[in-house]
Amino acid sequence: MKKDLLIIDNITKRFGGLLANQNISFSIDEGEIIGLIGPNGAGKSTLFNCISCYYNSNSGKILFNGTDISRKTPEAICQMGIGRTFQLVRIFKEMTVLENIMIGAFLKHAKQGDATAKAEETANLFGFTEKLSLEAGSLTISDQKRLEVARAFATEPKILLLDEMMAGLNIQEVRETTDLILKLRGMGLTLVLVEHVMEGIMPIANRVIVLDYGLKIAEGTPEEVVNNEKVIEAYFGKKYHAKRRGNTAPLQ
Amino acid sequence: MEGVFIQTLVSGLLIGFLYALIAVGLTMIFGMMDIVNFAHGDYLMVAMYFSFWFFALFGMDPLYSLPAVTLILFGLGILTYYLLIKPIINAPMLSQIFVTFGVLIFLRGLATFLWKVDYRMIPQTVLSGNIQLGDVYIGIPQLTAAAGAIICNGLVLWFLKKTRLGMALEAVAEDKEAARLMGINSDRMFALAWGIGIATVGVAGALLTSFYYVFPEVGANFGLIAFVVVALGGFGSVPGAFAAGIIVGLVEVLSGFLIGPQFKFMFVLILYLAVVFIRPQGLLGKK
Amino acid sequence: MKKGLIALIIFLGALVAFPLIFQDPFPRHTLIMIMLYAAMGIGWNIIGGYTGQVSFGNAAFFGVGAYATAIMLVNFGITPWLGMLVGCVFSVALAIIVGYPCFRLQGHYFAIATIAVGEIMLLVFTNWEYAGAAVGIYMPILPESFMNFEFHTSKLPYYYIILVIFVAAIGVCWFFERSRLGYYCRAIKEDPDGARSLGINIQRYKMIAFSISAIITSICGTFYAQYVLYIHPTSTMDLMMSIQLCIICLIGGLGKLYGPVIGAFVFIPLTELTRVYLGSEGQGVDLMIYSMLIIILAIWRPQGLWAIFTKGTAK
Amino acid sequence: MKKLFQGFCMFLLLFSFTSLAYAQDEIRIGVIFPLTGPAASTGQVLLEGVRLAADIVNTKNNLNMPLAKTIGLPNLKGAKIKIIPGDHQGKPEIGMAEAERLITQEKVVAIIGCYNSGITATASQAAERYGIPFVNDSSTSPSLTERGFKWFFRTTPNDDLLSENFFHFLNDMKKKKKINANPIALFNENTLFGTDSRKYQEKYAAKYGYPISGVVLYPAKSTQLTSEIQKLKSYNPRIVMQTSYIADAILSMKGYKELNFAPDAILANNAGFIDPEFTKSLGKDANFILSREVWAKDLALKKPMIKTIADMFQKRTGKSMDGSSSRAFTATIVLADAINRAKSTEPAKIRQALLETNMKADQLIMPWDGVKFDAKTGQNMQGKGIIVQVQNGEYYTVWPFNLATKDVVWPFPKWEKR
Repeated sequence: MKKDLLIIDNITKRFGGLLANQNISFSIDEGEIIGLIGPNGAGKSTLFNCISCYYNSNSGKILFNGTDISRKTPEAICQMGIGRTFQLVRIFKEMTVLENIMIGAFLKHAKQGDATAKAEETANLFGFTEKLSLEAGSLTISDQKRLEVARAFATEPKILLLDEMMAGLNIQEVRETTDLILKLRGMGLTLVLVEHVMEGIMPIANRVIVLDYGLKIAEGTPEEVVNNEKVIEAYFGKKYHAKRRGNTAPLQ
Repeated sequence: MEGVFIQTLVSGLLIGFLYALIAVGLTMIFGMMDIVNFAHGDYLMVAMYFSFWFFALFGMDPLYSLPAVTLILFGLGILTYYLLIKPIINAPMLSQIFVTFGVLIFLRGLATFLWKVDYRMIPQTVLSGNIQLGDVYIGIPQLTAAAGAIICNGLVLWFLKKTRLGMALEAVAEDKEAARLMGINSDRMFALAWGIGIATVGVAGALLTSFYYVFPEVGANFGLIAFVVVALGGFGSVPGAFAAGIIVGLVEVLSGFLIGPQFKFMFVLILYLAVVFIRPQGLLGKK
Repeated sequence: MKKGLIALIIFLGALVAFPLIFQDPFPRHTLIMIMLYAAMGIGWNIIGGYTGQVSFGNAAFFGVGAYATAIMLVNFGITPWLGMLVGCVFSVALAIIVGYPCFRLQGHYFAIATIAVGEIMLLVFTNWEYAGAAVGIYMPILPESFMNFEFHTSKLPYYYIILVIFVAAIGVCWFFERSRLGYYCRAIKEDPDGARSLGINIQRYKMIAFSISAIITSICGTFYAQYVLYIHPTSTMDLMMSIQLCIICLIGGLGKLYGPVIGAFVFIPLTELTRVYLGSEGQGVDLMIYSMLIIILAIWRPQGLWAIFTKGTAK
Repeated sequence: MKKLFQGFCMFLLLFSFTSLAYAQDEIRIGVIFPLTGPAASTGQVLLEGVRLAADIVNTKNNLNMPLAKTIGLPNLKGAKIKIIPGDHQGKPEIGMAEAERLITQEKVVAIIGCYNSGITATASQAAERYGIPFVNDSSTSPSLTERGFKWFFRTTPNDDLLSENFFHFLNDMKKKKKINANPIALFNENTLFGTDSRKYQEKYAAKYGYPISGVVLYPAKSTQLTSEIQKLKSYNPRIVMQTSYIADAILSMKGYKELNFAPDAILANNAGFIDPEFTKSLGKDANFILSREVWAKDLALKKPMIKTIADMFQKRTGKSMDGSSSRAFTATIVLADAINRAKSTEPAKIRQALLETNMKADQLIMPWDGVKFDAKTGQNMQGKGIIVQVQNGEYYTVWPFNLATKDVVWPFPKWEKR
């Protein structure tokens, strides 16, 4: 259980005048599930893209196993062990399910035979055993999202960044996804999830970090965060917050 | 000696305005629909033939037949859209390239079949002759062509920026679905874009016929230059195409004179590559 | 896959046997041109079809291959086989020099940048005195031998050499399709950003695909130079040739191993027949037929004829 | 997958049966010209020249020309000539492929062609390989007859002779009209035709002591020639010697007028300047250019037969006969006559008959002394060049003075005085 696997140190990202992220800092230990939540436009995806180097942050550092990766390329950090998925699913639609996963597997398995084996093994883990030869484009949304995770998993990362995995899923699919994430953690993987679906993230997250208007307004266990004044205000606005102050029962 | 230099400068400017006029239609269509019309040069050839036949059959000077030729090309543009472009609006880029490329070969084949391969030119037009300023000679046909180019570009720009219809065109260019929600029939807008785009080539063709010969392959040279101008100016940007047209004209003539005629087109291409590598979206194009 | 293999063997068997049964040189010439363009089409398909980078400048590699062989043979008397290797080296160098800046561009910009590069190469060779400028290079008529790569009495040796090159190109593409490189290229074509998130260095793999494409095209250039024994800029580096390579792959099926093969077998005979039977009288009719075919295919059959023959399930 | 490749095997078998059967009583002559592409308008005119000659041979005509009075080739039982056209589209590799197709597929006994020197080179290479006589009617690049080919014959005088003619003309003009001809500038297109001509122009300019102030080589297919003409102007030549095909010939004349460039004389290497399109497109702007030529309609004053042939050509094509079509016509007559004398279609016999050709001046529509081929190179030794000048839209012979029908207008009038 290595401490501080990934450290976000004072990250700031500006788009012209808009301050998307302002001096955000936190650290992630190996094996944790971290939730990254906040209202729309809080800067979650921006931070996500800064970590995965799709954006270059204006200032601050990102340390992974002690090395600063803030100026590296997306492919470099994947090779170092950081896998990611996208808010809008980016799977290879005209390739089959197996081929999609193979693309991930090829990172660590140059030969086609090994890559195919690894891909089949990952497909079974993610429940695609019968759908291997289906075209990825013909899958349901939840299958496509799961395929994207399977593909990232096939690159054998140490840490997985999942961007709104549960958006648009029904209750049943959310539960399946949370079981899957727990299974992944069980295999020693560290996971960072950007989520809106509270029922999904809250039960399984070790710690939750809340962003609002580009600022980190809270960090802590799910229970602490849920009752944190600033978080409620950020989500429900001042007026509602004032009315509720009398009732101190925790949110269900 | 400097007289000759100014003469080259003037000639470069004149041909540059014409390149700008030819390119404006191409960039408009691309700006609207992300489709590069490979047959653009050959619509110019068709326009020149119409202008020539107006002269040969009815004795109308190209300047007088200009409105008619422009209207015919406008109609041709709309016809091309509904017949060929509509089915491939959402097709992959390569299919779009090959439909327009097919049109290119078809127009050349048709021209060769109908009007044979001879070089046709209008020997005496209303505009023939040139003006002399000191020892610099400016051909009147070229001057009118340049003036026509400026007016036409101005009109297109005014139409896109100031009129309701123009803004609707721009809206559809930005986001087809969103524009549709505003009650804009995007199909008719695209047809209009093709109509105007090809009409500007009609104007260029009519102006060109007064000092340049027409034959089935004439579109090839101008077509390639139009591509370079549009890409240099930035796809979709009308002012960009205008500026780039003039730059290409100047670079071609100056490099031809100062360094060597056989290299003139090479410098235009090298300039284009340099700009595009530094600014991939061209001079004024949007990312 | 078994069925495909048998069909391939029958097909190649037919190609091998054909010239032995029919002696006429003209059908042989047409078949040689078909195989030459099919091999170049396979070269183009690797960068244009599989990796999705539409290049209109591949004719430049063809020209470099042809000129490298010609210059070395005429000026230094070096056997064209060595010239072929040197041609490949220069072509790969050109691919890297051109590829590095061009691959930063997307879509139409990339296509038009390759047109510009192709035209620059054409202009360079048209004005380069040492390489015969616009006049071109006449290859010396050497005694007929394999080493001289010249055969005067019959076209049979040329036929079998291009057959070997053609089969080699199919082989290269077959292995390419199954290798990591092939999968990565297809991923780059579908979604570059998605591919980067899986650790694929896009520029490097585009460059490798472009280099393979350059090598195959360059070898075809060398063959052409020795087959026609006279080369000049417009016959080896013309924009029209690059575009024909795209048409061949589009007709046959993009990003499919047999796409260029089918495309070449349909496209080349069509151009030859229309020129021969319609050329002088038809005056342009041949261009009209040929263009209508392209338009129809591009609109109603984007996956190319390939889809008709196999699944036939148009999407 | 299976049916895909069965289809192809059938295709291969079918494809090979394209050679057609022929009636034996016709003499098949292959003709390769640029029927499409940049020089297509000249190609069509050349083909019509050949077809007119074939018609005359195949029918009875009262003309003092071999085979005119008889039907077909008498020594071959009156067999008629059949012209098989091929289009090389301005591409050397297609020229070669067409030559091979005509020889092997269409079984022609001889080939006439190809106008563009670069393409005659590859097409004649194919004919040499198969041992079929190749009669070149209008390509003037001297290198074609320096390759030591056995089967290559050329009726037209080449650039070497024609370039030297220019300087004879200039010397005569100096003597007769006291003109000042220094300096000269060259304005040539950059393919084989232009670069070859330049070599001979420079060679003879030095030999006859005419300084050359500058050479401008321009690329074909330009959208405008302003920068080239400016460069030419900067050498301020008194005489411009120009080598251009039709498109650039028209464009450059338009450019001279636009930039008000009027040297004392423009001496053109025929090609584009003698094409019927030249005067038709430029109208009065075409006036006063001088061009080397091998034929002119006004030669008919000395030789009436020329008028009848020229009128037949005009009636047939609507275009006036010119240097190119007249040379294509002559080459066909020479070939037909040789086949007739050979009494067989066997290549070696035709070659022998060609070598023995000795046609007299009065049997030709050309201002040559006759047609007699040099045994080693195949070049017609008795070809002669003339100089013509365009005066109000028509070509008139102005040199040699004994054949001249009009006086030379020298210097080239300024544009505004037209």
